[in-house]
Amino acid sequence: MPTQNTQFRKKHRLHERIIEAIMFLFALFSLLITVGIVVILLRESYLFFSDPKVNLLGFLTGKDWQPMIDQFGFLPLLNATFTTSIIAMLLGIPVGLFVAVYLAEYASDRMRGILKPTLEVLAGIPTIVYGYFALTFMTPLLRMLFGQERVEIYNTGSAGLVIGILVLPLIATMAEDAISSVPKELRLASYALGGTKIETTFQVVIPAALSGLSATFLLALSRAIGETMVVALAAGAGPKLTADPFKAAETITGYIVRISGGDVSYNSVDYNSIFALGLVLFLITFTLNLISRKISNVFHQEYE
Amino acid sequence: MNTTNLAENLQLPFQSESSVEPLKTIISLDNVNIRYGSFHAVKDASMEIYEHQVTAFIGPSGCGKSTVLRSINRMNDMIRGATLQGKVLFNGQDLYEKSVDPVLIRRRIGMVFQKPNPFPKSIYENIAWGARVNGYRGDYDELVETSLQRAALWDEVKDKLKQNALRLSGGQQQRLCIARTIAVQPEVILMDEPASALDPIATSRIEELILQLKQSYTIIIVTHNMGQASRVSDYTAFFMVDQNRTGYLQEYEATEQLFLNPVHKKTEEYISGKFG
Amino acid sequence: MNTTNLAENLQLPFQSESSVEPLKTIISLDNVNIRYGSFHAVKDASMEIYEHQVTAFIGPSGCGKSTVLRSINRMNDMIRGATLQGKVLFNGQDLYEKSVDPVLIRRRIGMVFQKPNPFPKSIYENIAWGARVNGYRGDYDELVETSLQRAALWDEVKDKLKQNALRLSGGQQQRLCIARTIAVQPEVILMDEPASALDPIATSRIEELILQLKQSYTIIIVTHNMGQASRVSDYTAFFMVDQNRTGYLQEYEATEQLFLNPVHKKTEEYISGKFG
Amino acid sequence: MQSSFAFGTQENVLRLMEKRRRASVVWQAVFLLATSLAILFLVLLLVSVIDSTFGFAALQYDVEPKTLIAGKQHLSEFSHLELEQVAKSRLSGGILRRVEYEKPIADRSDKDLIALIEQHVIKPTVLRTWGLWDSLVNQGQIDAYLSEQEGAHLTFKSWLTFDFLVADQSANPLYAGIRTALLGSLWIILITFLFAFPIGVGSAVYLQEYAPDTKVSRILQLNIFNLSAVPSIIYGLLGLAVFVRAMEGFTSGSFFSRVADSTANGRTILSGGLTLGLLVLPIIIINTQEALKAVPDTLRMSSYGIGATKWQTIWGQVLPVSIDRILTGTILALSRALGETAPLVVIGASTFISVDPSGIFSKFTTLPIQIYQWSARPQGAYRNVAGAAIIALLILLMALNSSAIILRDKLSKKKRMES
Amino acid sequence: AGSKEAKPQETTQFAWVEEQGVNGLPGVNPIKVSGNIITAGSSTVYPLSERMAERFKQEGYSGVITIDSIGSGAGFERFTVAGETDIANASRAIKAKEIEAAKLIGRSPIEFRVGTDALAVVVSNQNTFAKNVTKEELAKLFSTAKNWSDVNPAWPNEPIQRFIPGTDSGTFDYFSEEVFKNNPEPMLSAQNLQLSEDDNILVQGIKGSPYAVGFFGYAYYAENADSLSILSINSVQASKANVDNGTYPLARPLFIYSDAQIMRSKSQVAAFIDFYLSYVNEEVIGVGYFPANDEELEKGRQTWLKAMNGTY
Ligand SMILES: Nc1ncnc2c1ncn2[C@@H]1O[C@H](COP(=O)(O)OP(=O)(O)OP(=O)(O)O)[C@@H](O)[C@H]1O
Ligand SMILES: Nc1ncnc2c1ncn2[C@@H]1O[C@H](COP(=O)(O)OP(=O)(O)OP(=O)(O)O)[C@@H](O)[C@H]1O
Ligand SMILES: [Mg+2]
Ligand SMILES: [Mg+2]
Ligand SMILES: O=P([O-])([O-])[O-]
Repeated sequence: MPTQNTQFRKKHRLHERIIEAIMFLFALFSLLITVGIVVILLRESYLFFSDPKVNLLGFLTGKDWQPMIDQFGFLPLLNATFTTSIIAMLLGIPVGLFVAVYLAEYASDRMRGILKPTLEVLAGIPTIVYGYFALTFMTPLLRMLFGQERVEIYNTGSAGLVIGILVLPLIATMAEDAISSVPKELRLASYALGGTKIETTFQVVIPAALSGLSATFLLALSRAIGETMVVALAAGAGPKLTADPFKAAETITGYIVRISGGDVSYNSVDYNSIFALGLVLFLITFTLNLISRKISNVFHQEYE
Repeated sequence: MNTTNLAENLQLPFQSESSVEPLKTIISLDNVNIRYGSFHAVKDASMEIYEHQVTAFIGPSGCGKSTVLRSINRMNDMIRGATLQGKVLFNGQDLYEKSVDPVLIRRRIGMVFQKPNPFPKSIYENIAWGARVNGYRGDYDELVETSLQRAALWDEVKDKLKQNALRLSGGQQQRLCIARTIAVQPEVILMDEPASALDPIATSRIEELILQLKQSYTIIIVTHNMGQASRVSDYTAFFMVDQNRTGYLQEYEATEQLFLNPVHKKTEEYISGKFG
Repeated sequence: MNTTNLAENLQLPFQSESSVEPLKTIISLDNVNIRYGSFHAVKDASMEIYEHQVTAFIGPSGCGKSTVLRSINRMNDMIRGATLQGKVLFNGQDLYEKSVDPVLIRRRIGMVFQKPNPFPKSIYENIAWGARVNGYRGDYDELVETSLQRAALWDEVKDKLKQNALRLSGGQQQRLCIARTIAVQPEVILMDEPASALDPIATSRIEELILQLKQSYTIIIVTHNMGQASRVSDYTAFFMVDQNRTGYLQEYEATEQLFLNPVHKKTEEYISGKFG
Repeated sequence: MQSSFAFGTQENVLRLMEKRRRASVVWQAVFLLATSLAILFLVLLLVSVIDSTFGFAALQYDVEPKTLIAGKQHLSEFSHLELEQVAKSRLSGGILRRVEYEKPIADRSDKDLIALIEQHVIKPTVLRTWGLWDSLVNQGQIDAYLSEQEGAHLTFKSWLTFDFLVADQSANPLYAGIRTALLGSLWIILITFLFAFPIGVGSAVYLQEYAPDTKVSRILQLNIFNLSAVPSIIYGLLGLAVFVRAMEGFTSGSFFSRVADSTANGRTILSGGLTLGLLVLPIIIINTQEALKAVPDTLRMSSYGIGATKWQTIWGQVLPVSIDRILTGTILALSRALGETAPLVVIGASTFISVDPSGIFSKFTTLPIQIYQWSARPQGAYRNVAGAAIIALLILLMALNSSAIILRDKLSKKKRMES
Repeated sequence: AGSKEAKPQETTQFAWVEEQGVNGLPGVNPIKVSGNIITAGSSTVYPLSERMAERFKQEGYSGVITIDSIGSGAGFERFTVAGETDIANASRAIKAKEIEAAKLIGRSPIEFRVGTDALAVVVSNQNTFAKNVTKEELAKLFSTAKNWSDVNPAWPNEPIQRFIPGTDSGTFDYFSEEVFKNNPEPMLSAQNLQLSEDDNILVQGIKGSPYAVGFFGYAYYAENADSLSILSINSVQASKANVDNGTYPLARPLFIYSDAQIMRSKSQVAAFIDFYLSYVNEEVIGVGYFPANDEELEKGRQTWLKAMNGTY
């Protein structure tokens, strides 16, 4: 039959091809965003570093940041960023992890049905509200506890703690996810050997979820490092190299938002400096995200 | 119908029933009803499990075999909404009495699952862990060795005890799980389709192992494979479901008896592959 | 060994083989090898499928039954990493030729899956949708009615065609899926364990239906249930796995022949429940 | 066989068990505590906002009402004629002209006139405010303050009122409202949605349904995960450089000659919406991918099985089934955009605008920006105003989120029906 | 700028012009004014401009007016470089190089004096020791001194915490000019320094500690007089009298800037400035500043008239 060879002949279906091509372009667009970010940050940073008064070594090692008077050492900003983030992690990780354990292992369905939306509410509150909270609640609280003399009105501690609260729902939900995706069989095996619930949780489940958990923690850290409004309102508005969490110090994001809130002159060294700092911020968070992603991929492969 | 012929043709190599000595009951179920929430999963199960025997649970999917099995070491406690009425006695002690701590029961009545589920730790730790949380006071190296030997795994892993258990093959993992169970010195071992995820060779090694272990332990095994039930078990319980999807114990006999001379038509139909 | 006895005892009601007229080959596999990425799932399968016959694929889990089945209507195209070497001919046409449009093939070679999976739409739409995307120009009401009638579902649903198909029972859903397949007027229907998720009554209705449908269609069915294979099929293909977990076609015969006089020891062991 | 004492005597076993049980109880308490702490934070957060939204305020009047008409204490006691008379004689020239122009005083209602006289004649100003807690508990402190302050009037005020929602911004905290900011937020969200939804869903469909498992698609996927975790302020920098500056002609509307005057700039709703669009795009993609992943493969298979093409399958089967989830995910992403502050500060949202935005080339302010600005004002009463704005924002977010939750519930109900 | 020949009567062509004006300026009927007005600049001037804008609206103006509080420097930037605003608010006079920049985009900034600010140097009201500073002490206080006692031995040996307006602000410029001879360096290298364009950040910071000090526009002090104390400078209090008679050392002018061509092509801008100049003295006290002297105001009115008839 001669028709036989034509009966399954491919149809062209041009419109399907066009649709697919458009969708592909859309997907490619996200790559364009990253390229855009990188190009813009690099270009403006290049302008910053090509300013004769700026040099890379000084930028990386200088202990003073005051571009108006040619001080371009970003260590104070970096230091404050890490101070707030570490404080945030000190609060967020244990509390978030315990909440996650409670949700995954202990809470009844009904309890979880109440708690998870509550956490979602907490996660959905705009960060400006947290900033306001840091200023009007956390700082006065710290000053009450540790003394007005000891605690400055703007301080990295208050901002850090509030960022800790802010990332808590993120940690709790993601950690719960990691804990819940540890196969039920492992728990059963532990119980079947006469392990108690707590022994099972700490010695079997959490070790098994460790890579998923560390991915969560890294992501939370990256979120804390990038957090802006809380530090803008509560951490302080002057670069300062200090390890004291009760002192004011400005973070990278705080500086960027302060300078751009004041509106900067294009092509001034101030304007370019925020892009250079943006680049630093991007590199830090991007690296953290990449590592976190890698780890969590491994984690999911383990249990799929 | 010619029963010997059936046996011959199905090539069912029955365990010789050790009916010389009188059998001692180690576990008995007395009118056990199990529910998941409002769903009645198993109704009115009553049976005696004999010491140092292998008892097989067979029946179509969903008939409650696993559910009954789990009720014996109170593993159903871990399932939300699972409740039990009736009595489960272990050496005469009601396991569902208020004062009984399920954690202590589970050490005495171990369990092996369908999918091999070693902990993502070293082989050594897999064995030692259960003993440690239960406060084992002996020599751990010795414990690991003897347990692995009893599970017929020692020779294969003795040089890589520090290696992650997940890198073993499926059959080895399952034997490791058996070794891990043995390490806490249980009296009874419950096995829920322990070989159904394994290839034929690994399966036959597990079957051999079961026959060895029965000298020291009482074993209850759930299986889908009729041949396996006939090869390893002394007693077989056949479960069925009614139209409400509630499981019940249809027939419980010495294995040979049940396979060759089933009392109920359902049993016969199930054995001959009519459904399930 | 006495073969008639085995047949009798297993109560396998074989289909009378219609070997009066010479059989016409509709599909033929020629040295088919299928891989998922680098994993070799099926090796060197060659076989002929005959028109208006029911062919059963049996074999232990993971031996590649579904994989081979899917290769016949190029359903494996939808699985990432799946590749095929060899030839699959349908009415003499190589289905894997470059110029061939798999979409057109699938209309001619329909498929029914293990879990009933109606579209989450009305019963009517379930049937009409496939015809519509294929550009059917006839009367849709009529099409829906005849398709449902052929799938022996019409009487049960004729008053609720607008109702969501998901509200049907499992067995009804599966028949709806068959009706939906029929509606695009295929020549071959592939069924992958179409009754394994159903209760015994629904199962037997599906089996009856298969026997009816074979008058108009060629049917290939994957099944785990030996009894089912013997009840509905004219030909049976037995697949096995080797130690690399690669599946291969062990034996392919007229059903009666394969069950009563298996050539290979593996076939015999499998049929008698030794493994799997 | 190991010694029967391997696990100690019965007594030892029980003693150990007691210890293990205690550890369980202690840890369980710790978990519960941590959870309560998390909830406590939420409660504190809400309480601290509510505290500033309600409470006493000490007001001072430019003109005491009792001096307007002899013998009458309050405006509410004035007759219509008296109100008219006071309005005509006391309102300043310019305001009187505007009022008469809009609607003659003679035609105005009492309520209207009272409001006019209050705002423009009596001219209350806030001396000091107290939070709800102080108002309820520290009555003494308030009394002490009042006794010091000549001519202060104490009123209990809810800073969140209907008027607050519909009033423009004002230099007087008593009359400040969020109308402009609210509209700005809604406009921005609209642009964000129109921009990010089609691109986001399209990308997700490509990645989930079309993309072969190649290096390119893996990079695309990884890139999207990374983008979703890039700090929002970086998007602000991107928006500033791209939309506000590089594409100024486009985003200001001058390219389309939509804005006649030469002073147009790129700090428009369009720029803000696009910036936030970029920000939420990866979130929408990921959420949509999750939704598509949740569609069982059997649905696709059965569609292909009857000869449907890929696009027919996606459009006819996959998208209809997953649309609720996609919308839910999108709404959640949009509510994230609604709360963003930093990127909009960076691209330069305006501070004082008192006229409704009229289109995508308008300058704008949004609720979070407004809150930020108000909390940065020196007058204490703006703290209360900011509190009220926060509550309004939270209610808006809650409305969005609960619509997402309702969608999700509808979906899970449908799911339950399916199984 | 405007090379077009413009007749004096031209202003009367605007729909909004009224018969009776104030002090020689045409009267404004805001009801008849519409269209956008875009302003940006000083945070010091912001409250005043905001008040004027609000009154303009209350009297019937129906267009869109935006006022961005971003600091004088940034305000000039938007006005002279980007050319995106109609009016720049400033708490300092425009600099020569800013005028240069404006020329490049075809603008020539014209100045209107709108009021006077007494820049306030403030401490928390918990601060019991500091009441007065000399200008020399002021220089130390905001630069090299580490502790209060370094400035004045009678003061406690406690570290100084400084809260000052950001470098883009006119206030910063004015202060560094007035106290540090235009050299910002010593101020910016001081310890415990917090800089913000947000005056409330400063107010809150100074409130927070007895050892904090800062400066900003008088209005921000006035709003927080109950928790802040203002220091007298060289023993002169910041008061209306001392500002008027020119004895308060840190009194400084407040301005708005525009361009003649803009005023003519966007009549609403001209109307707003007219309105501003006509009524600013009725509002300025309420906002917390002091009226400019009559001479300066009159100069502004003349400038307005010249700008409108093209003779500026
Ligand atoms: N955790 C659970 N929650 C609710 N119902 C359950 C649960 N586990 C099992 N069931 C139900 O109880 C019934 C018995 O289940 P069970 O797992 O005991 O059957 P089974 O005989 O072991 O089946 P299979 O051979 O498939 O393992 C089934 O209907 C099942 O759906
Ligand atoms: N999508 C896939 N990707 C990778 N490997 C697959 C995929 N589908 C099946 N396989 C593997 O291919 C082999 C054959 O699978 P297939 O599903 O064809 O077996 P089967 O005989 O149908 O088994 P069952 O009876 O369990 O359905 C198995 O080893 C399976 O793990
Ligand atoms: Mg089971
Ligand atoms: Mg299969
Ligand atoms: O905001 P300034 O008034 O200081 O420029």
